[in-house]
Amino acid sequence: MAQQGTAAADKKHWDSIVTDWSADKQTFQVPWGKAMMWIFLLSDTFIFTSFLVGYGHDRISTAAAWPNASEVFALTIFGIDMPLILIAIMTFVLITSSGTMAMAVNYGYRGDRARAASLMLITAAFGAIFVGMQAFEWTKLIEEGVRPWENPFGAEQFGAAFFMITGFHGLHVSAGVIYLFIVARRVITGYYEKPERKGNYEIVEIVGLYWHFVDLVWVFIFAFFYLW
Amino acid sequence: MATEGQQHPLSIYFWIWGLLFLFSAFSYGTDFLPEGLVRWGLILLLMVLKAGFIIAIFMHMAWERVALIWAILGPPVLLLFLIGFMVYEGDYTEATRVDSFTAPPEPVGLEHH
Amino acid sequence: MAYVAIADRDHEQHLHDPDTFITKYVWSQDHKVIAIQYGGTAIAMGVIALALSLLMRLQIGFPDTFNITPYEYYQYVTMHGMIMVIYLLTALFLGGFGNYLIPLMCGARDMVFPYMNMLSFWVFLVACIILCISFFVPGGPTGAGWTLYPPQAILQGTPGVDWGIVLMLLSLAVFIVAFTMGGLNYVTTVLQARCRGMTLMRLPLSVWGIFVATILGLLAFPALLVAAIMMLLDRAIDTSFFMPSLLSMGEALDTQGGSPILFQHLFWFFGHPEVYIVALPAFGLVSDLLSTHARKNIFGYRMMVWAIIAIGALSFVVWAHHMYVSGMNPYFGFFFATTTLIIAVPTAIKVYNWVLTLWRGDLHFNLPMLWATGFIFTFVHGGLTGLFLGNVTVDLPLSDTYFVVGHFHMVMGVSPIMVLFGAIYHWFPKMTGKMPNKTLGTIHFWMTFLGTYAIYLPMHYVGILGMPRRYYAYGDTDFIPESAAIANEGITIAAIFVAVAQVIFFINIFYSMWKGKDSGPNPWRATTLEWQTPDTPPKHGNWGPELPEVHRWAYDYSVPGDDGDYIPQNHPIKPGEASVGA
Amino acid sequence: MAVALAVVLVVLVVGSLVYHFLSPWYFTEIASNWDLIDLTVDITFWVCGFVFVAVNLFTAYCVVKFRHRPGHKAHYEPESHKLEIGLTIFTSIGVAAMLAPGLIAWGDFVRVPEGAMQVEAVGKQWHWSYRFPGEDGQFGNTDVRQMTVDNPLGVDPSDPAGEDDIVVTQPIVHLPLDQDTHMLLRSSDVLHNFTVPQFRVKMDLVPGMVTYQWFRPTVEGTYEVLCEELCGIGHFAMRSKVVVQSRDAFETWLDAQPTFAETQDRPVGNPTRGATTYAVCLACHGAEGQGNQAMNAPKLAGQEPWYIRRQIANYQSGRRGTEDNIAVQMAAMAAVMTTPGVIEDVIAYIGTFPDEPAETTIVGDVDRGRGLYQTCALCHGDEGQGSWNANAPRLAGMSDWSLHRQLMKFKEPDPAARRGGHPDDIYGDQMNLMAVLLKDEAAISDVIAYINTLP
Ligand code: HEA
Ligand code: HEA
Ligand code: CUA
Ligand SMILES: [Cu+2]
Repeated sequence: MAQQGTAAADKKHWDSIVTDWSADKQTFQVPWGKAMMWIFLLSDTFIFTSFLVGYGHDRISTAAAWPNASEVFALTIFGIDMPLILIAIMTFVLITSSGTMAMAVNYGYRGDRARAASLMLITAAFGAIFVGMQAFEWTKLIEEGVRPWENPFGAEQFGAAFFMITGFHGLHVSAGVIYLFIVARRVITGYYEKPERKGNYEIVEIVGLYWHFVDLVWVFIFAFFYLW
Repeated sequence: MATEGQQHPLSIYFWIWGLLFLFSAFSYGTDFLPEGLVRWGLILLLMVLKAGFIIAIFMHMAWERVALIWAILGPPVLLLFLIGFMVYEGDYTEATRVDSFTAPPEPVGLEHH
Repeated sequence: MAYVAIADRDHEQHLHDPDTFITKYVWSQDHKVIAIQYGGTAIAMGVIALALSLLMRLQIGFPDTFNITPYEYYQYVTMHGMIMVIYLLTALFLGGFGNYLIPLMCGARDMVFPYMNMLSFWVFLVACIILCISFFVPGGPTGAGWTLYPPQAILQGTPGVDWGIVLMLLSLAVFIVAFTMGGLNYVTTVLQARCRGMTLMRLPLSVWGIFVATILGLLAFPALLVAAIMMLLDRAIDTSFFMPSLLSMGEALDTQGGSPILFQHLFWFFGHPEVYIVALPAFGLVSDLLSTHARKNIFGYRMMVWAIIAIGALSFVVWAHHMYVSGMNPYFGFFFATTTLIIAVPTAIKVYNWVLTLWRGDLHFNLPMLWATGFIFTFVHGGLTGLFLGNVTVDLPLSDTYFVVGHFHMVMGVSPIMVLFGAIYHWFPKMTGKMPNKTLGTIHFWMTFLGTYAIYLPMHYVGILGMPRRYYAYGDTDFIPESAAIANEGITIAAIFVAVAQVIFFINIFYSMWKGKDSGPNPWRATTLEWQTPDTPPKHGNWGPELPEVHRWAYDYSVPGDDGDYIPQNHPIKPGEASVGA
Repeated sequence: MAVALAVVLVVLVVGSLVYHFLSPWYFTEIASNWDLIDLTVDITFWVCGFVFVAVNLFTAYCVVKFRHRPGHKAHYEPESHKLEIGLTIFTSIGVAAMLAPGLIAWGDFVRVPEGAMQVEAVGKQWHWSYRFPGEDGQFGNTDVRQMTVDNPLGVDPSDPAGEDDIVVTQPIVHLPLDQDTHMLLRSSDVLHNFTVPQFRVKMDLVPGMVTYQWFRPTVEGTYEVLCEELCGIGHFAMRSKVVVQSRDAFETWLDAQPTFAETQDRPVGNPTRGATTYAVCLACHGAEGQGNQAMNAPKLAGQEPWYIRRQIANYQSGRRGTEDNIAVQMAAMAAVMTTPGVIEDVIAYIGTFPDEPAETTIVGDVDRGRGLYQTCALCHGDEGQGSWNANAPRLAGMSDWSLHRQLMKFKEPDPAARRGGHPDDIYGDQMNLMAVLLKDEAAISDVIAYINTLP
């Protein structure tokens, strides 16, 4: 029947939407875990958007002055005032970790266990650095008197939204670091080489999806929290 | 079938990596622009570009089948409604506040930096 | 290089059959056991909520003789509403029926991630326990209304501000985690683990309803989660997300600049899809009940599927119809009234198709059929009153009155409940191998159907009179005639009557489980896959050595030229056969 | 079974129609310009009613006609595009027929007509107040942080526009007949909702913003205002009144109301002068306001000044004073306090009395009382100390026998003999609603026994 032809259909061709959705057995030609991760990320997108919408609405509706992020998050390095510099560095760290993650996926599929695992560990390390810098940022803000419940620079929601959103993002990063560790360990120890797993390294891609998503969210936080 | 999956030349990751660096540098740069449409336009443009590259290349969306792409990218459109309405709602709320309420106290800590 | 579907490598699947009692019935990873655990817990919660509704009703019906305080009244209203919507209906439809039916109807051996599926139930149980604990903490459960609107929900003057509200929010957050674990499973299973020949357009509508409802859940619960987190922070560490400068009991609070309306938007961005989360599975299940017992294909299957999808998508852009009089930007009313009434069109199509399924059918009034027909009646009634409220101007006089209470009970407090009872009677033979007792079931039906109409119809009129909802007592109002008190007493008596009828249901279930007639594998002579399992009740892995293969759509009843009046989905197409499902 | 079901369906449809047309239960008479809303409701009823009848009668028909009979086989027809498209179009027309008038009316509702008179309704747990913009036609800014017992509406004293604002702290507002009224809504604590069922429109009050509704009252009369957004346990008892009257009568009423500036310099009472006037009260209430059960006179010492002020006003205006003999007596006494400033003087004098807790005379089950008092505490305070914000007097340490008598009076079924039975005594009415939860005299004693344990 028609369904047998699906694989043949050109995947970039628009008709493939129809063939895929009208296929039997499965709709997406991807492993279960990957399909599930995508759907989860979709759900997570709604979470982060709701956070950002909440923050944005509060920011627009409050009549109090909103602090200028580029001043609040400035650092003085070698005597020069550098607005947002730490955030810029954090952004670069996270992007770099995304790059190493992408390579880990690649080596995973090639069956290069050592490289895949070490790249994952590097990714995790970058992630940890990111969280560390975030912690520094928090400490600095707290020292300056910003709290979730008060803010000497203006609108109260500034501190609250900042701690909540970066905190939730930071939790995602931390969870990702742990997730990376677990999978990297399994890659090294040959867990996926067992007969019933058949040397299948799609798990690395799945971790990767999650990790890139965390990076993705940061892009939006950067734009809407720091640059606005 | 063990090694089947997303495999692309490594160079493409380096390219994207570089691009993302560049875009991030640019978006960092927008911070030095004056408030206004240009700045907002650039912030959003760069944001979308960065997000697009991460999704398309790092997350391999560009190589997925169209069915999956639309299944994932379609639903967030619903969020645009939420975002749009909440922006207007924010403006409306603020307008009533400015109209009728005494302005909130000035922040105390502005001597910072 | 396409990925090979599970159906084509069934031999690779290793199901570890559980060997101890614990792994078989307690920490079970079998979707059927999890379904029953989910269902049992949900029904138990439902019974609590039912009891609360009676206490409320006694207060409203007999305010002078019955003795609860407003404090308790608002707690009961809140817990009643929340439990019914989330912990009974959502959990029973998705966790219960979703779990039971999806793998069976799709031709899968189990959910794709059985371990996570199991966790989902246990986390759900934790959520239920947290909620129940709130009855016993100082101050008791929250009395903020199930909508939990701040600032009131977290300020003095509302019951349960100390612990109740915290536990409520916590329980919701935990529930969302549980739901997400289950929901990812349901969606992925439907999409990725169907058997050979099972295309999406051959799935029974039950699966479609549950599937789309689950997607709605995955996209809508996030807004509730975020709102809950923000409110927890407002409550626990005095942030001001939803809190402007205000006085509480005459004392100025330290909050400033937050927006109470924001919560309402987030809540209803979740809340409206939520009402369809409990409606769509009902739509799906009832379609299958009607078709099976009418011995006739569901009319307009493709339209039915598209209607489900359309309703699901539209449900995200109508949320502010709950907020017409909330003080939001009033210009939003135009947009939301229009989208809201547009939903009537796909819903209408569904209603027409159910009725047209009966038309020229061969109707067997078995137990499930009674409930399904009753559902059509109550749902049409409730849906139409929804159009009153959706039409923004009409909502002005009616919002926050008992008309709204009448509307949502008709559409949610009885219609899906009718489907649930019908579905339980329908699938009971598959779950237990025994037939439910028809006499008891019939009595149960008549009492519930007529009784609930007697509860909810008068509510609308009491509301039109102007009686506001969430009123502990009405006292004297110059525009509500005293005769309204009679209506209220009548409603209360009817509610007690219906509650008593539920006892019959439980007796029936336990009695039939123990002494019911053997049902055989397919007592209703149904076409869908779950009735074609080698064992009844199906064993772990569902299908024995071979996964089934599907050759036709789910509704080949009374096919012309065929001797019987149904052809199961796994029967090959005979040469020259006229099935559309081919 | 099939026949029974069909019959029941028909009976339910017919019964619903009969119920709709014959039951006495429908909207209360409209008293505003919003006939368009009623019209939309009617159209909606007709469209939906038609669909309701048609769909269900057809179902009933199918149930009988196509019930199972031996040898009968269902018709096999998967779909019929023509039919489905036809029904879709039919439904869309029905929907459009309801929506069009609805949107037109809504367009009227969101746009307040030019020249509408502005009034502000202020809600708080569980009480209404009002404000008019005064001569300059402009409201002064407000600020909840400025709300105090002397400035209960939180008008910003530093805003000149606020000085001539007319402040109505009593929960009764008057409105002129046939005047477009732009009702601004403001809340100081939680969500509330301003509803007059006869006007058909309603809108929430949201703390931290100002919302609105508009209407034109078209029938003279007094209408009840209800709060229709859950605002805590007093929600059901949060009421107020709107009096619609001729413009002249309205102007007279409005002129009698104080401006904000006037409320801010209320004459400070002079205790020495008050002592002279108090000589009249002394006979019953005692030299130090300690109360006297034999004379049925409750303790005054330590009572909140605003509460004493309000009660004297109630007696003077006839809101109280007819419910029983004791009240008649007090009304007569209150009537003599007419010299301007004398009331403030007396109140100031009472404020100088030592505040010894009154002797306790009532016994009851303290534990049960504690449970009952939970509800009372939200207004009267955890310690029974009273609250200006909730307009609730102090209870602890006051004459318990008087509390007992008043609670009984609040529960009195006959409105003429009930405290709070007067239509304008809205605080009294609030207590009528709350007193419902003290089911019998034992409950009253119990709660008072608990109040007696409060410091
Ligand atoms: C299962 C749950 C469920 C369902 C399916 C619906 C369905 C609908 N609901 Fe309801 N609703 C609730 C549950 C549900 N609702 C709850 C719980 C609340 C209260 C929450 C709270 O405040 O506590 C609520 C409140 C509510 C409000 C807010 C009222 C207020 O607070 O002021 C509104 C307003 O628009 C509304 C509208 C609708 C509409 C238009 C539909 C439509 O989807 C209905 C569509 C169906 C039909 C129309 C019937 C079939 C159609 C035909 C037979 C065709 C013929 C029609 C024509 C030709 C016109 N609902
Ligand atoms: C599914 C949802 C659901 C259900 C079933 C019910 C059932 C009932 N509800 Fe209610 N109700 C709500 C959802 C529901 N309710 C919500 C969301 C609110 C709003 C809360 C708020 O304002 O915050 C509310 C509020 C509400 C009020 C308004 C209170 C007020 O505003 O002051 C009243 C008043 O009479 C009421 C009464 C009843 C009665 C008498 C019943 C029933 O007793 C009717 C008769 C019983 C049945 C129809 C059988 C039910 C059976 C079970 C529960 C057992 C489960 C088993 C299986 C399904 C297998 N409910
Ligand atoms: Cu104020 Cu309800
Ligand atoms: Cu809704």
